[in-house]
Amino acid sequence: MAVQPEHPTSPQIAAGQDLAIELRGISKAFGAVQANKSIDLAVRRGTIHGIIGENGAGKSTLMSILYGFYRPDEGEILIGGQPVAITDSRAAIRAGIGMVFQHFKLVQNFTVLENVILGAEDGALLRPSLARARGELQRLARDYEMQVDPDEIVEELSVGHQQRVEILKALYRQADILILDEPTGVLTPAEADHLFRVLQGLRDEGKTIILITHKLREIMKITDNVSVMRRGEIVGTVATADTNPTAMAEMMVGRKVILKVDKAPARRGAPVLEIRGLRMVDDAGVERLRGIDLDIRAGEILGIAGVAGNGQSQLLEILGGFPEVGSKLSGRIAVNGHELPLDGRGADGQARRRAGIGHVPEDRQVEGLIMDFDAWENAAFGYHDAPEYNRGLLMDNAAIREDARGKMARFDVRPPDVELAARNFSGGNQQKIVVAREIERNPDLLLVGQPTRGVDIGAIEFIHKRIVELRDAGKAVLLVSVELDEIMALSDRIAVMFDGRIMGERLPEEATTTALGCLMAGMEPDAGPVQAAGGART
Amino acid sequence: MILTPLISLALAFAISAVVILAIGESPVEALKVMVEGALGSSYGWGNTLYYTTNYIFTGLAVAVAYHAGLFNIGGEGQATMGGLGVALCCLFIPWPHWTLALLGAAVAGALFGALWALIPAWLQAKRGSHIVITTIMFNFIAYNILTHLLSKTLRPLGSMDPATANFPPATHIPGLWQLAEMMGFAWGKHSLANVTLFIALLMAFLVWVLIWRTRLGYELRAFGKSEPAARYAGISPVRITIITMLISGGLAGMMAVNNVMGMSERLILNAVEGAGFFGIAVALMGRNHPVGIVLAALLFGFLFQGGAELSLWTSIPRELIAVIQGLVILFTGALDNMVRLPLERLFAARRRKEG
Amino acid sequence: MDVMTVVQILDSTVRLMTPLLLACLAGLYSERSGIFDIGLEGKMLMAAFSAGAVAALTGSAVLGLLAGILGSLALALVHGLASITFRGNQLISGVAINLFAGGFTVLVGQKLFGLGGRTPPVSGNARFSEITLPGATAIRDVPVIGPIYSEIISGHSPLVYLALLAVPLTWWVLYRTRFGLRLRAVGENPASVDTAGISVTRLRYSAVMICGVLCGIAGAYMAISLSAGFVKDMTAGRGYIALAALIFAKWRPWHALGATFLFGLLEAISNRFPQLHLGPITLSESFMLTLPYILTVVILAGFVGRAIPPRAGGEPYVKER
Amino acid sequence: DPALIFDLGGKFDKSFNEAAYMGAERWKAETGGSYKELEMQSEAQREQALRRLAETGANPIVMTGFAFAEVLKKVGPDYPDTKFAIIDAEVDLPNVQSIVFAEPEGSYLAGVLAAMASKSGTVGFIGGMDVPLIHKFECGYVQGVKAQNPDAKVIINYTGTTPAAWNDPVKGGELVKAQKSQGADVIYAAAGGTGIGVLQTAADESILSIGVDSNQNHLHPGKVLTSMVKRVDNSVFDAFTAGADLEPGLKVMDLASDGVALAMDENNQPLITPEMQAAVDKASAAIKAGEIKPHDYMTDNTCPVQ
Ligand SMILES: Nc1ncnc2c1ncn2[C@@H]1O[C@H](COP(=O)(O)OP(=O)(O)OP(=O)(O)O)[C@@H](O)[C@H]1O
Ligand SMILES: Nc1ncnc2c1ncn2[C@@H]1O[C@H](COP(=O)(O)OP(=O)(O)OP(=O)(O)O)[C@@H](O)[C@H]1O
Ligand SMILES: [Mg+2]
Ligand SMILES: [Mg+2]
Repeated sequence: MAVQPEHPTSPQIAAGQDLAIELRGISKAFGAVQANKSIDLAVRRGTIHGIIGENGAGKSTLMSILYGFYRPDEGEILIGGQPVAITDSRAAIRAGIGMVFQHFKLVQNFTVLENVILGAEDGALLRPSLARARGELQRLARDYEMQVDPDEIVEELSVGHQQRVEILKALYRQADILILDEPTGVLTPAEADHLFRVLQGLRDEGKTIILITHKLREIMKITDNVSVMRRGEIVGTVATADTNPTAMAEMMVGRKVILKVDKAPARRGAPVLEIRGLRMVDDAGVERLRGIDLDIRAGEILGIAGVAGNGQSQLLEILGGFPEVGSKLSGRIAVNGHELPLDGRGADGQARRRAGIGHVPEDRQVEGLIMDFDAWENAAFGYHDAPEYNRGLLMDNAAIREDARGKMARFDVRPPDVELAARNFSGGNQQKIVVAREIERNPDLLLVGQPTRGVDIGAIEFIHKRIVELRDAGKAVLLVSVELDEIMALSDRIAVMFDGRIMGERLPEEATTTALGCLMAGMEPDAGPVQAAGGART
Repeated sequence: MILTPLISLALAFAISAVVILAIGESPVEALKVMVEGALGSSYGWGNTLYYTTNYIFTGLAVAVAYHAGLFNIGGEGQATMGGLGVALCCLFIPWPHWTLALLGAAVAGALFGALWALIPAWLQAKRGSHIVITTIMFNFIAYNILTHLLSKTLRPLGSMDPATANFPPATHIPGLWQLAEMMGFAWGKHSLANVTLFIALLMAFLVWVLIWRTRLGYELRAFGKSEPAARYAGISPVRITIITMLISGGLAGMMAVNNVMGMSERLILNAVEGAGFFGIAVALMGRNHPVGIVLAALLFGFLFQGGAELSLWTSIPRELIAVIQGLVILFTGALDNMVRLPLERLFAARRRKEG
Repeated sequence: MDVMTVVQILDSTVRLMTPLLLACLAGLYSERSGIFDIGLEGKMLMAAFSAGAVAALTGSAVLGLLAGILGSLALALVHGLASITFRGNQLISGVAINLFAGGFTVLVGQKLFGLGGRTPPVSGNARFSEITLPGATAIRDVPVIGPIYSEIISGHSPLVYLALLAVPLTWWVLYRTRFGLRLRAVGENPASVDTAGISVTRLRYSAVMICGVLCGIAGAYMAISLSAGFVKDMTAGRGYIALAALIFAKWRPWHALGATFLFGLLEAISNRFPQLHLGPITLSESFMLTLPYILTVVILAGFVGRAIPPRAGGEPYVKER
Repeated sequence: DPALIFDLGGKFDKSFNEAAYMGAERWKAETGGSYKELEMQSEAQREQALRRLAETGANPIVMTGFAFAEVLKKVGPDYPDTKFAIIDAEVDLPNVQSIVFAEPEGSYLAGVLAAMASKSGTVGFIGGMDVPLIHKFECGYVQGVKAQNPDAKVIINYTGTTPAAWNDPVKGGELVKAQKSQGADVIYAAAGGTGIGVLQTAADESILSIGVDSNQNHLHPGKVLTSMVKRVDNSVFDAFTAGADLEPGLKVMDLASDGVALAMDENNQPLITPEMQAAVDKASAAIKAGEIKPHDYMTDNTCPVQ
């Protein structure tokens, strides 16, 4: 292995140097899960320090501990050389730490201003605090060019802007250590670049920044040092200059990985899915889909790229038969030439499955699985009224268990225990259960949402292979992912969605990240912005 | 884990003991009276089992709804309406034999109870109005309706009692003691428990089948755990909510067979007497599993019968029972983490030592 | 229907709505902080008893009021313990508290006074007497405003005015103070409050305590102001009506005033007109008595607009599974 | 020993059950004997209680309230050597004495008195839970009022339709205020615990009230016009004294047998003018003589006058 884990801090960052943060022997367990195992980490003042690692490696947990959100089981924290007891977030804030969480901590129905002052009010009365905050906010927005309307209700803001609010919150509290947990997952490449400029600006002011990300590209781009986590441990800290993506990927997973999927060219057949003028207006009256036209043929994978919140989820949910409650739909959907109803009993998930549509949903923990059900129960979820799972009035639990054992074996779910509750499988293995369930039904059309979110690289390889196999078996696949790399690697055709529209289609061989990035931001690569109205929402 | 409810229970009783002391009585004495009165004789058992039967029905009603993530506080009203159904069916249908009458009444009670649960269910499913409040309100409404009917319409002329006429003999179902006599041995003469107990146990079994062996049960549990997942799987929240509440209300309504047809043999005003509420505690203590519910129902049956004896033979006011029941619900229902978490930590520590 | 009738009905409405209003505001604080509370009924009952008992023993209404508040606070604390510290089921805790209070009050009352749970009738200083606002008698005979001021506005127990003042106060606290901001935040998204360095637990406890105090005043008002002593179960379901009013009011102070006024008015009318003759149809006595509950259901059915509870309501704040 | 069973209202309901309790206590005081008492907790217990007492050899067993009638019909025959007395209901068994009260007669007199005491010519009636028994009081009362003053107005309210109606002094008070605003200046309360609130508020509002069941004049001396007492205490006392040889059959407690009466004592003495007294005496004489027959609501669920 490139770097020896037994070295708590690698040569470049030795103690004694001007350290903003030093963590010593931090451990944290959630029930049976050892999320952090005696972690040592040192971060130099005025640097951007990257942290990478598979999902569930313990990155967020570690940072949440530093921010006082979780209490460590063991270990001590030094800020600027002084040990500080960070018992809660208040202590962390006082120590000059600010954090932008992976999942934002904003009060949805408060204004930006209210969110900013919450917890940092000047006195018992709001008015003066609000007044000061308003001015301060304008100043910060100007200095870091992060404009947001202080009186806008947060839930009305796009994810990108909500993130700005989180950053402004931290700056308003005069944080000089800023932690960002996977900030770019929800941003367009353009937005991400802007964020990085802001971060660099902050660093040049002498602030210290910790950046958690999955994207090696970003690490290489702006970090000074990078620490790699695996399974709750830091396996190494190196100066970014001295390393390269493949080395880091290796460090993350602990073995060589092929980042590229090798697949034969697509042999397209008859059209399987035809979508015409599909529109959707949600409960709040916002038009989420503004007339979608799509075709997918047998034997091809259509990838839909786009920043989260531009209608991809809605599209999948509608096709899967569970559009947002209270939403209004119009347009036409046909599978294998048979038109499908858009609402009513005939349009629910059961009917869709009968029509030959399988669906790996975007969020396995909320939709794809019942976390409290055992693996075997989950393995039949959605197909529970299929004849082979039932005997007369009763369910044939024996048959379901048997079937589940097979699936878990074939998809190498670990541990291969059908009696274990879904909650107790790791993210990747949870995902394998879902993928097994849907693929083994051998559907004509497979909907796949964020198939590898929360899945380690090993599992990614495996799941990608299965999807390609299905396509080679002459089935159609609709793939939605926010990971451009994944889209590029898997798709036979790429469509980019922005603000409820298909901005354009590209073939992977001719598509460039920048071109797609423009489309994702709502701009024709050559022409200017198509329309600014609306913007992405979550 | 079975230990948790037991310890919670112990705590509840400990505090009750303090209350008894506070009002200057002897807890030991009280406990002795309760145990002897409720379990000390076949007669005591006969009455304990009568109350147990009520609580099995209401406990199951709460549990079924609970599995679907619905909190049915309306057992009281549903059982009240069930009583109306049973009464009408016993009074106005000429039954040839009690067995048929029993079936008829069970159906009628279940039907009325189910219908009384239907509106709150529909409101919850369609308009998202909180089922807890609506069912509470429906308890009041049911009571008002019943009072009106009993004092204005159904009351036989010249009778003071806001109650229906006595049911015809053909609808009198045998008590357990009568069955015992038929089989030629004396047991709990004149005690209240009757054949409805068997229906209750049958229902417990059927509920178990429903929840863990049928498609409906599977969908209902899935919905209870996660609505988004249920919708993904093509399970209609509206449908499940309504069906579940119909079943829940039906079970509560069926209780009337025991207290109206089996015990008072006519419909009286406050026939339900809180069984609907105690069903909540029973379901909780029984961890929403039929077997647990039957056991918990037995406990509450003991509490009620024992409490009766208490007010029969001591000067302790009857309200003590309400206090004890309140405490039991509090500790087994709302404060159970207080017991469970430390226990879990303890066992976790154990395991670490071993492993 | 002449003016005096209207005046009398409104006058009675003010009295009848007061306990509802106090309880409703109590629930507002608790539920705005994310703690559902169907134990209002039990807390009011406990307060009514403690107030009645202490007032009877000490002969002081003020001490009675304090006792009422303490009694209610004790149960509020239990609810807090169950739903905040031990993350229990808030609904069940409420049910238990109501049941417990129902029995406990009678049990102790019987022990203390041997009157089957009733407290001896209180009078004089042991009771809040009605205060006449300045000038009430003077302008009594002025048409319209005369009766309105002297009958409806003036001549109520101080607790009535306290309750009415609680409305603007609550509004101010909720929307104009730091505490209010944090309270609303913790009911919507406790994590946001937590990561802002504020203790969710402390915030929610303070809300539950305020709820206890207000329920205490409500109970005391019933026992030693409206009537002269405690009678078992004297809250007679008002706690539940208050809860319904809270939902009707969409958890907003001024709306709460309106909602409880409506329910008070309804009861006042059914008192005044046991049967209501509306042209051809006659609303029977028992129907009039059932009306509040039916109305509640109709309101909840959202026919007057959907009510969205605080997002984190009813959910204990769990960081680590 | 004898035994006394109270109905669900509980022995301290300040009226009916409490009166029975008084009788038993008086018997205890005078004879030095001891007796067994118990309160019902639930409907299901009625039969249980009767049987348990009978088995422990209690005799006679006195029970208050019509609700026992059905159970007694069931239990009575099983214990032929035990004597039972039931108050407010008729049970035709060889070992049962049924004691019924002529509430209409007493209420009639109360009505007469109310009509005379009223200056406004409007009087009120406030019932507890809306059940037949209370209509019996109401109907007798209305008849008395009308007999005394044909164009008098009677305002009638019931507190509710659930048992809560027996324990809602707040609402009782509001009802008084409502009735007062309609001109009522004498109000007859037949409402258990709610009645406490009625009498209280009437006193606060300085109008007259009429108590019920037991003598409530002392609650607010000079403010309570009178109380329509049912001498439940007497019948319990008698039953206890008769002991094991309590004679079965129907025992009607009416004016003639002093079973019902208007309470006259030093507390309401200043309120009662001689002509009131005279009118009451006249009416009661007529009733005793059978010249006036106050209609009993129970016979046909209707009241002749409104
Ligand atoms: N609140 C919690 N309760 C229980 N387990 C948790 C909790 N938070 C995290 N975990 C578990 O702890 C481990 C580390 O989680 P963590 O979120 O730190 O990983 P991560 O590196 O941030 O992953 P990701 O890249 O998806 O953010 C995982 O197994 C996760 O399931
Ligand atoms: N939310 C959770 N609550 C409790 N335990 C959890 C939770 N999430 C994960 N775990 C436990 O933590 C272990 C590690 O989960 P985690 O999701 O971190 O795995 P992982 O490192 O992401 O592996 P994978 O790459 O397969 O996702 C799992 O085996 C599971 O038992
Ligand atoms: Mg993370
Ligand atoms: Mg994971």
